[in-house]
Amino acid sequence: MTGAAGTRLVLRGRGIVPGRVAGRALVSHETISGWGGIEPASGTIIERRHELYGICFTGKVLVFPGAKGSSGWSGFFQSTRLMGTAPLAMVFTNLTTKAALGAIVTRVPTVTEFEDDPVAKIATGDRVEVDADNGLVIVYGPRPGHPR
Amino acid sequence: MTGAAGTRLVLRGRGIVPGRVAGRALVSHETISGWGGIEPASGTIIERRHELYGICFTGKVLVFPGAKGSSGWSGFFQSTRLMGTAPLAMVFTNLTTKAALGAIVTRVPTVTEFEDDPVAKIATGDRVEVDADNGLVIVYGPRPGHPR
Amino acid sequence: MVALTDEEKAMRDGRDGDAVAAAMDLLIRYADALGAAHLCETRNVAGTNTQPSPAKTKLFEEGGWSKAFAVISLDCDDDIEVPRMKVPTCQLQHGFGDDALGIMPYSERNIELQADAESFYSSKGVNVLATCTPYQVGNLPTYGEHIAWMESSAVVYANSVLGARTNCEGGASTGSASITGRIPCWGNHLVENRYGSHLIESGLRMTGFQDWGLFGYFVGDAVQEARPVMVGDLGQPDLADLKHFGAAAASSGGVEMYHIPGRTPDAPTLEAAFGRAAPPGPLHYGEAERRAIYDSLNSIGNSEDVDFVLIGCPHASLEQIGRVARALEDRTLSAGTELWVMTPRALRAVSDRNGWTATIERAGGRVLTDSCPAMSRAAPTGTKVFATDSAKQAHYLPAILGIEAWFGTTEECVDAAVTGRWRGSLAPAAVVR
Amino acid sequence: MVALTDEEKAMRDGRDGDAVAAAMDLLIRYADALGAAHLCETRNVAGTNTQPSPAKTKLFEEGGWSKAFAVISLDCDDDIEVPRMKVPTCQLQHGFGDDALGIMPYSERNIELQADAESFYSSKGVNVLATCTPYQVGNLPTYGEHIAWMESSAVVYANSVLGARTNCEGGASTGSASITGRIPCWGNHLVENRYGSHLIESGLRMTGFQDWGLFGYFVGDAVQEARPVMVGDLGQPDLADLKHFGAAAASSGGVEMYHIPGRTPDAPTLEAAFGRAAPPGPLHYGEAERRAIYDSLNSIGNSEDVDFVLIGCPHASLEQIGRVARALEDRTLSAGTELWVMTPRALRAVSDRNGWTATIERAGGRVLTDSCPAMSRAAPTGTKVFATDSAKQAHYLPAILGIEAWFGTTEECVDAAVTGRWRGSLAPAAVVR
Ligand code: F3S
Ligand code: F3S
Repeated sequence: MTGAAGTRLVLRGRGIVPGRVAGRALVSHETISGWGGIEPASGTIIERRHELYGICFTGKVLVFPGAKGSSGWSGFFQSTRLMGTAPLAMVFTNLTTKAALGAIVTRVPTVTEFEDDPVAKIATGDRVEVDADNGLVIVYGPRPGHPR
Repeated sequence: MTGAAGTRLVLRGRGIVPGRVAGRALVSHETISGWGGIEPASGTIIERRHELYGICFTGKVLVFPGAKGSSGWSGFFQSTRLMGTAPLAMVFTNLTTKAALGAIVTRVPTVTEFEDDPVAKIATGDRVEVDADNGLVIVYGPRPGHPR
Repeated sequence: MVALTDEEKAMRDGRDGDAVAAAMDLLIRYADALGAAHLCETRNVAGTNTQPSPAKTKLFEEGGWSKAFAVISLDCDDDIEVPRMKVPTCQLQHGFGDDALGIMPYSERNIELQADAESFYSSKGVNVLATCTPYQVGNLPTYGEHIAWMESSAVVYANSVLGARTNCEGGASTGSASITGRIPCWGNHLVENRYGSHLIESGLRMTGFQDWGLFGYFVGDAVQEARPVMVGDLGQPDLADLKHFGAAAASSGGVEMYHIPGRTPDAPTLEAAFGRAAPPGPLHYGEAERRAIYDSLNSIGNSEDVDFVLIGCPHASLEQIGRVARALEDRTLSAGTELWVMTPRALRAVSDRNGWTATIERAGGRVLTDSCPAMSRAAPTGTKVFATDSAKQAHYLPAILGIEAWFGTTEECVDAAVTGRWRGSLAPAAVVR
Repeated sequence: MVALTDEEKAMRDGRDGDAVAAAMDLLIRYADALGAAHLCETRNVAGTNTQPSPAKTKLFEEGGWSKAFAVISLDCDDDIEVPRMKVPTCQLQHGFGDDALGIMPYSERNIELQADAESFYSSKGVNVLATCTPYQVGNLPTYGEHIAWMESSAVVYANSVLGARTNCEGGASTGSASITGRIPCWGNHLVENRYGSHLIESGLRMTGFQDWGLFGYFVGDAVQEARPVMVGDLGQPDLADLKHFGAAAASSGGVEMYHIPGRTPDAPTLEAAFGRAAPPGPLHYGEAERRAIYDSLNSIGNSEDVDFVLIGCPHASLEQIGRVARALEDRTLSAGTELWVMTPRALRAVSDRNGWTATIERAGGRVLTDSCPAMSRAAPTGTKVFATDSAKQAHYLPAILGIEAWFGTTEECVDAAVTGRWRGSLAPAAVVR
């Protein structure tokens, strides 16, 4: 699959929640809070000064530097799963207990500990495949062959 | 005065509560407790296994290695002053906060920090003069000239 | 792959029942995600199971509290029976309780649900402390003790001030720890991960509680999740100062561990704080930095008409309640202003005994327990502008409730409650020459 | 002669009134007696002013609580007005309160007098914690903080487990500290006096609470007032273990400071515990020593008919109360036997909430506060034989009340309360090979 037409980039990391999915990326350059940061009922970012304020992550491959803020992080993302508003997958830079546990209880394919920083390499709207079984994220770009 | 007839021994230490008195020694080879150790109303030692169990120290020069047990030590000895059952003076080996504060609030001449251990040098019944102004304890023995 | 002891394998394989097996399964997945080599034993777990949430309510309605525990606290979809807690486990802050009834727009249904959850968890042996500051009410881990705690402000206090060892855990990891006595031995549990990473040099002496909050907020912003080491002629902090400092640093950044050489137990000296590494080049904290943090915390306030004053985030110490009571003696709050002091219920009992609660209530204020406005998303009806002496609450509450905020000293906050007006200003810094 | 700052001279010379001047005078006399070079500043004082005693009653009758404070807390015979506490000051355990009325031979007049004293001191800003364990209820000094505390079991905990710095203070020194914020900087306040003096090598692993008590009692007996350093594969102590260990060591000896390398904050390693000095030759603690301590603590018991069981010396932790409640579930005390759990009132509020108080009361036991039988010299009427899980209470109560004592585990004590019979025996030691 890594050789398919339109392949732009393969990011190598470590899968921490298994599974393979493909979808559109939503990239945050800022860390994300759980409590005070997202609203599970709607799956949106609610931190007022956040670059993604008001944006919904449901069904997206959420790409972000890491988790910040309260220890409720995992609980808030778990709630998105229970409310049906979870992201499709998680791809993040910094591994912490909050993010690791959050990914596990959100039960979505998750890759972290990359050689290259995914936040710098992926853009919102990119089509990406998250192959957490093999610790890979394959970035196809916004449309096949489109230069970035 | 140190040259008076019958002088047996001059112990040099440091006076920590000023004053000069003379009287009979009551020597404890064991440390003394305040709470659970003495009864202020009667000025007696009440610790059951203590060598001075049941003995009254009121009006005696109390010679002992130091204070032990609860932080109520100073309060219990202060009570002996208030109840009129205090010792006449205190002479002790080991300086601790309990014993120092206890001596101060008992308001009796007190000497400590000796070159020689007073507990080894003084016997119960010895006539002693406590000169806390000069940090001296003069031991005259049970009666002038009596060999020990 | 995490290495398991025979005991841990037996738990995983179902010797102690389905719930324990599910808990071990979660802990193994979590340990593997982290890359932990093994699990630590713990006898001290602090989590939150009881606070109402829409997801929890849904699960409860489906299958009772057992279902809610299975899914939320064990990440398990099976019907399991919840066993008694295996190790001492306490409940942290949750939603408002009875004392909130009728005084704020907070759902009575939530209060009932929470009381019901509390009975359930009590019957399983959970110690309901209902506070973000378990260390103030008898849950005092010892130096070097491995614990599994949630609540970022408590985690940073436990690691840094008490020298206990915990990561910032979550609902499923504390739930699993409570019935197994295990947690991944990773991160802050390992000495080599506890050394400082950043050096902060303060040119200012902290003159009190507010200064410690400003400094903490600066530090968290500067180092994010890293481990700062603070040096300078800072003065002697007390419990409330460090509680406030750590909560601020955990809010503006994600600090879980810091050192103040000579003031925190893991670092008697600057050298000890950095282990074998040389201290990095310092970041400076001076008058300009202090002013900038103050201005940023006060940038959300516009109107000087204060409706609501909040003291006690993290939950107020006894000294803090006493200070508020003293400041309110023979005074009356402005008609349009509420003042709440949040504290653990155990300390409220002391406040009652000391007459502080009566003094505060006589003035028109309240001493409330179990939760806080940010946690329960509830302030007095109609609040538009609030004032607080807590950098953490000033950070979160405007975002959560969409209201304006003022940050000041405890006395300025009390003054705002009495006059209805914000008249705070930043006192000059104590510059060390 | 102690060197004073200008501020201290002004206090001594009467700038802040007669009481403060008297307090400075006492502190100067005390510092000079000790040979202290200067005074330390403190913001944390824990003393006891309120407990009734014949001397205090006499003074109160002469001149009210002001007189009692002047004489007992300042060593001053003048008529002074008692000012508000200058620094945070808490009240430690005192005599029994209301909850003792009618259930033991304890004078109602004492209860009234104490309540009156409590109101007086509250009005002066004293924080009435009414416990020997202030660290369990929110008075948590920070590492390296200079404090002025009474109560030997609290002093040893503060120094050793929390890394705060205090000598074993008394009524007059804490009284004087409370209105000046000063205490002689001597003894445990100085780092060079905090290093270990004796090395104790344990060949046993501590298997629980009782083991820590036995070990503490051994250590205190062996080193008296010195500063022991304990090494070996001891296991991880928790709050209750170290509370119990320190109280025992402070009872059989007068230990105010100890180190357990890696488990207490002043000594990450054995070397750190001894500073620049080489560790001395070790004393050994093994099976024979443990057995001898157990036998000595049980040498006062003859009759196996137990009238009275006492848990919570030092005042019980929440975990301890929970353990007792669990052991009493669906059981009933023997008709002739009383069981009391002593705990701070603040923790009793938590115990109530957790349902533990109800469980204990349903079985016929009581959860009491403020004091203890040894402190108030009162046990249930007619008590001849008592049992306890506390080495400290087993040490003191027989001497104070002239009764027989059994020392065992918490569960053995609960069993004695249920059966009315002592059936305890020492479990095998966990020998480290
Ligand atoms: S739970 Fe506590 S730490 Fe602050 S945000 Fe609420 S008071
Ligand atoms: S006051 Fe406390 S330490 Fe023991 S002797 Fe009484 S319970």
